[in-house]
Amino acid sequence: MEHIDLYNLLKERFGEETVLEHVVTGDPAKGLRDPFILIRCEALPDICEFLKTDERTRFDLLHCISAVDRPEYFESVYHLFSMLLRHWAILKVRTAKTDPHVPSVARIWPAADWHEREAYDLMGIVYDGHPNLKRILLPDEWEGHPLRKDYTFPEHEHLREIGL
Amino acid sequence: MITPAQPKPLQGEPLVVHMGPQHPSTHGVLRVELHTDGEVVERAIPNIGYLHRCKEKIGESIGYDAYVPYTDRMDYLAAMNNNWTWAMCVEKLAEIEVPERAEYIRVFVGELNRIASHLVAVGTYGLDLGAFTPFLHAFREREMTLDILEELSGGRLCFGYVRIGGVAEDMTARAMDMTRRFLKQFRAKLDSFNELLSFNHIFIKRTANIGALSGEQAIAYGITGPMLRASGVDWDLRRDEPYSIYNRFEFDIPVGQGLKGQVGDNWDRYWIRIREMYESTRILEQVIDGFPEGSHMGKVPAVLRPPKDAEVYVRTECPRGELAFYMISDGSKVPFRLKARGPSFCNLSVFEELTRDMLIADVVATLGTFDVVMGEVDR
Amino acid sequence: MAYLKDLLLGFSLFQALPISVIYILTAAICAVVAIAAIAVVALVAVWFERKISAHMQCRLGPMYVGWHGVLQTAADGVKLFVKEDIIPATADKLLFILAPGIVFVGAMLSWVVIPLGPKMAATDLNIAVLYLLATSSVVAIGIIMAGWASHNKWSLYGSMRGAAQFLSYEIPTALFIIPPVLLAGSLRLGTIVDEQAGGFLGMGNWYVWNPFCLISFICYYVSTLAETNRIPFDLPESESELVSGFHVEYSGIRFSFFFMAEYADMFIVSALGVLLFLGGWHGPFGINHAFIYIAKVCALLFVTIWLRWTLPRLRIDQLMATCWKFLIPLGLINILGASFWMILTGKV
Amino acid sequence: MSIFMQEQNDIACRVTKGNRFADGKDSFLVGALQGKFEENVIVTSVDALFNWARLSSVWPMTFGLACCAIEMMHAGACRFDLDRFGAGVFRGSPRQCDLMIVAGTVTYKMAKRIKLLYDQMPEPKWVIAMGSCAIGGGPYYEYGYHVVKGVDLYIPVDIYVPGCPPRPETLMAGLIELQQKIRQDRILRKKSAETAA
Repeated sequence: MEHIDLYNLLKERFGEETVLEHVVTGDPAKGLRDPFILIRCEALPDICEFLKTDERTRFDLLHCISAVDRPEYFESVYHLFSMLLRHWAILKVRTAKTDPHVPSVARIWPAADWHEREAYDLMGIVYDGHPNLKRILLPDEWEGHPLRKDYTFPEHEHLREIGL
Repeated sequence: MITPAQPKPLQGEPLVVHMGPQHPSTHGVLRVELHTDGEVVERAIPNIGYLHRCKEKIGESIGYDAYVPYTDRMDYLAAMNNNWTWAMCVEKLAEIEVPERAEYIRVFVGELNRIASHLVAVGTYGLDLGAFTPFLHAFREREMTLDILEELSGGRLCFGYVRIGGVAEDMTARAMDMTRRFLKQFRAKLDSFNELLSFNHIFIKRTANIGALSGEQAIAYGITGPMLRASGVDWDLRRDEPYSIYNRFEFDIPVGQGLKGQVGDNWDRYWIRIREMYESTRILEQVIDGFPEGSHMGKVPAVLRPPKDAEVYVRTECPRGELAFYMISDGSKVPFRLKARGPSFCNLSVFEELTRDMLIADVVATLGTFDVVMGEVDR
Repeated sequence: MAYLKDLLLGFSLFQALPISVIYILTAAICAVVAIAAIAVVALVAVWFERKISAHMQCRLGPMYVGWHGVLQTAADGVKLFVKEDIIPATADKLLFILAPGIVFVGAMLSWVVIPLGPKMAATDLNIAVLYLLATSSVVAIGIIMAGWASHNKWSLYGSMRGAAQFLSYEIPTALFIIPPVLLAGSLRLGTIVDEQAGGFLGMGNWYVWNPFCLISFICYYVSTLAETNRIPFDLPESESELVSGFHVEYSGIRFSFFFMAEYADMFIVSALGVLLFLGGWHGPFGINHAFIYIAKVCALLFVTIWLRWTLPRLRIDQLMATCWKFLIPLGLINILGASFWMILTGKV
Repeated sequence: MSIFMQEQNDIACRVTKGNRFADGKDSFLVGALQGKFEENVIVTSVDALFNWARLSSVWPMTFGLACCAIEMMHAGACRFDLDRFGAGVFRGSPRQCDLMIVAGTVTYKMAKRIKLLYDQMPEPKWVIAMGSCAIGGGPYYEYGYHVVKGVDLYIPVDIYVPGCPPRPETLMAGLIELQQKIRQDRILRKKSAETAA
């Protein structure tokens, strides 16, 4: 299924206020870059459940979850792939800069478990409903979320003080 | 009123043992928390992050071409493949054409590095099970592959050879000769390796029917690469989504068949890697027979400035699975966001599920078949 | 020992001394010889092992410490001797200190009856085989003590595995020793060896040619691999699982005791195998000399090393199953078979 | 027995000193005699013997951190074979090691563990910092927020082996340098600056 068809399918199923837009990044004329579907944050688990189970989509493989720090908001990007039908879906949700929350999809794809923990660790997005949301790469004593654009690198002395 | 303390019902509690970060068989600095009841491990929880080297932050801080050496050090056993993925990603983002000869060289070094990487995987797997000699025999062969790669790139482990737009140096006749000589004897060496380890009776007893991973489970956990194929899922990007020039070559995709036990058990996962090495030699033979003339480097602008708000997600088949880079550009000299999806990271996430109620020795044996590289897990 | 006593009494100087002093003197000499022998065996065996394994792996092994590294083990020994030895704060100090000693003593005890050549045993005990079976369990006690006292989880696993493994494999070892004892009709090692003299080419009477003893020999050898803690049965140590197993907390000289005891044990079980099955010092064409005996022991040691560097390790349940489900029933049947053989050949 | 008992035992509390032979104890044998003697022919011969033994039998720890660990494995494998120098006995337990090869990037999460491992090793012990990451953060110096800028911020280092990653030959050169360093150790002899010619 082409990506735009997928967008139309989702829009039909969930309505325009949930499935917000279909964006082709970069120069659309070249058609080389990846498109994505922007959806509302709250509807994410429902849409993912649908994408996984529906006969036409069958996205059984969650390839990657990435968190992006935009100037105005945080993004959580989901790269889905279907092993059976061999097509892609790229979903994006946006959440506020202060106190960012995104519903977890770890219940739908177990693969999301570690990806969400990593995004929480490095970007500080809280995934609601995640079974075990704690730091995965950095030590528990670490302060801040390094992949944010406003992150200042800690001093060695300071890290020694907090027990590292 | 003081109530007398009720005697607790007699019960045991699990003995928590930490395997790692310094442990002979955790393949780097992985820590596994073993909740054991005697020899039986009730839960084995992997703890990662001991080699978190801030790769994504660095990627967002320095230029596109300056990042090539950092991709080397991500999966340091398959540096060529990582370079290649990075180069493909930037080429797609900035629309750079790669000459045909460079593509051939890329396939050449990629497959050679796959052999080198799998040799470490199978060699150290023998070590995990207590067989020391196969490890050294595998390293002997690996030295030969490294010689060829060194002849091309000058490095032994982290090459930085595949650059954006092509490769750093042209193919040499000497490297071709070395490869021919290597291929001539490699299969025989691999056969003798099989006699020494793969078909050893004790080895089969130790690995068959242990840690069987079903295809559905593998897909649900986002597992890719040899581990996925061992579970019986016939999926390889080189054939199913051919990138570069893989569609010009003839090769088979080995899939786990459960030759010695269940499909997707430890022996299968080990055996897939051996068979992939045979297939890689087939590709290499075809590559060195069909080398075209031409340039090894395409036209690359001196300063790369990809278009604003362009996003790409590029994945390739690395020895450990699908490595993917997700990149967003904002029109400047550095990427706005870089996310690396390490295959080992995703593969390792199934470890806890797979090793439930296993013996300690089997936990070690199962971890060995995952073939994790911590540089890629922690990034 | 009796031989040595007579030797000493041959000198007029010693005849003046009371006989009890002579006994103590001979015992002391024997003990020194035994310790020296263990040290020499360990030195040579470790060097052998490192060189053999290196050549199996397309390497050279130690090269720069002495000619082809012959002094390598000596350097290792001196280094361990002058290294700090740590007793962990949480360890059971008494047991921690005692354990290597017990392991070492266990290995040394066996040297009382193991001859180094014809008439070269410290004492020619008439129940030598029984004595060896008894003393070899002492090592197991030491290993359990070491693992427990270290207060380390890995060493605890190692010692638990060690306890299970050693106790289990005592039984098949004993069972497979019985057929040659039956054939010889004696528990004295000297008698068992002398019974094997002569025959075709001077080797025909070796017990290993007897079908039941052949089974015995092979299974005895397998069991002793487990008793001496060698791959494929090195579970108490298993480097890749338990780091170093029961001696994970031992450093310096105490660690070297474990090391030496392991190699001394290896030598003892090989020597016992040679004595019981391969005709001891009886070589081909009626030559009997200590060198023939040592050469046979070295050949068995070589096989042990060869296996060590070739095979992967078994798992604990497979190890136990091999013992209880295979070796012990086979051992019992084998004794029965050997007894019938003796009746049929008219030896009873 | 008393010498046995008064050994340093609480490894976790032991503080690492830069100048380790100043107050770090050796074995129970050497510890009592260490640095007590004027130079004479017997003492120097004994020192020479001990130094020879130590430099001929440097047992490294099985301890790989990152990329350099692969080159370390290569150094122990067929072509390069550290075992020729007597340094091929890779021990898993820190208690039985003489040499810690810090092969790879040290992160803050790992640094505490490295310190602990170092403290668990018995005296005399040596450290080789292998690769530019272990020497000073290497390519992660500027943006690596989680990378320690050199392992010598945590433990004393004897030999620095540069490279990213160093080739096995380089590691072997580092080992030979270490052997030269061990050769000059003064064990029973007094450690005065004047006598160190």
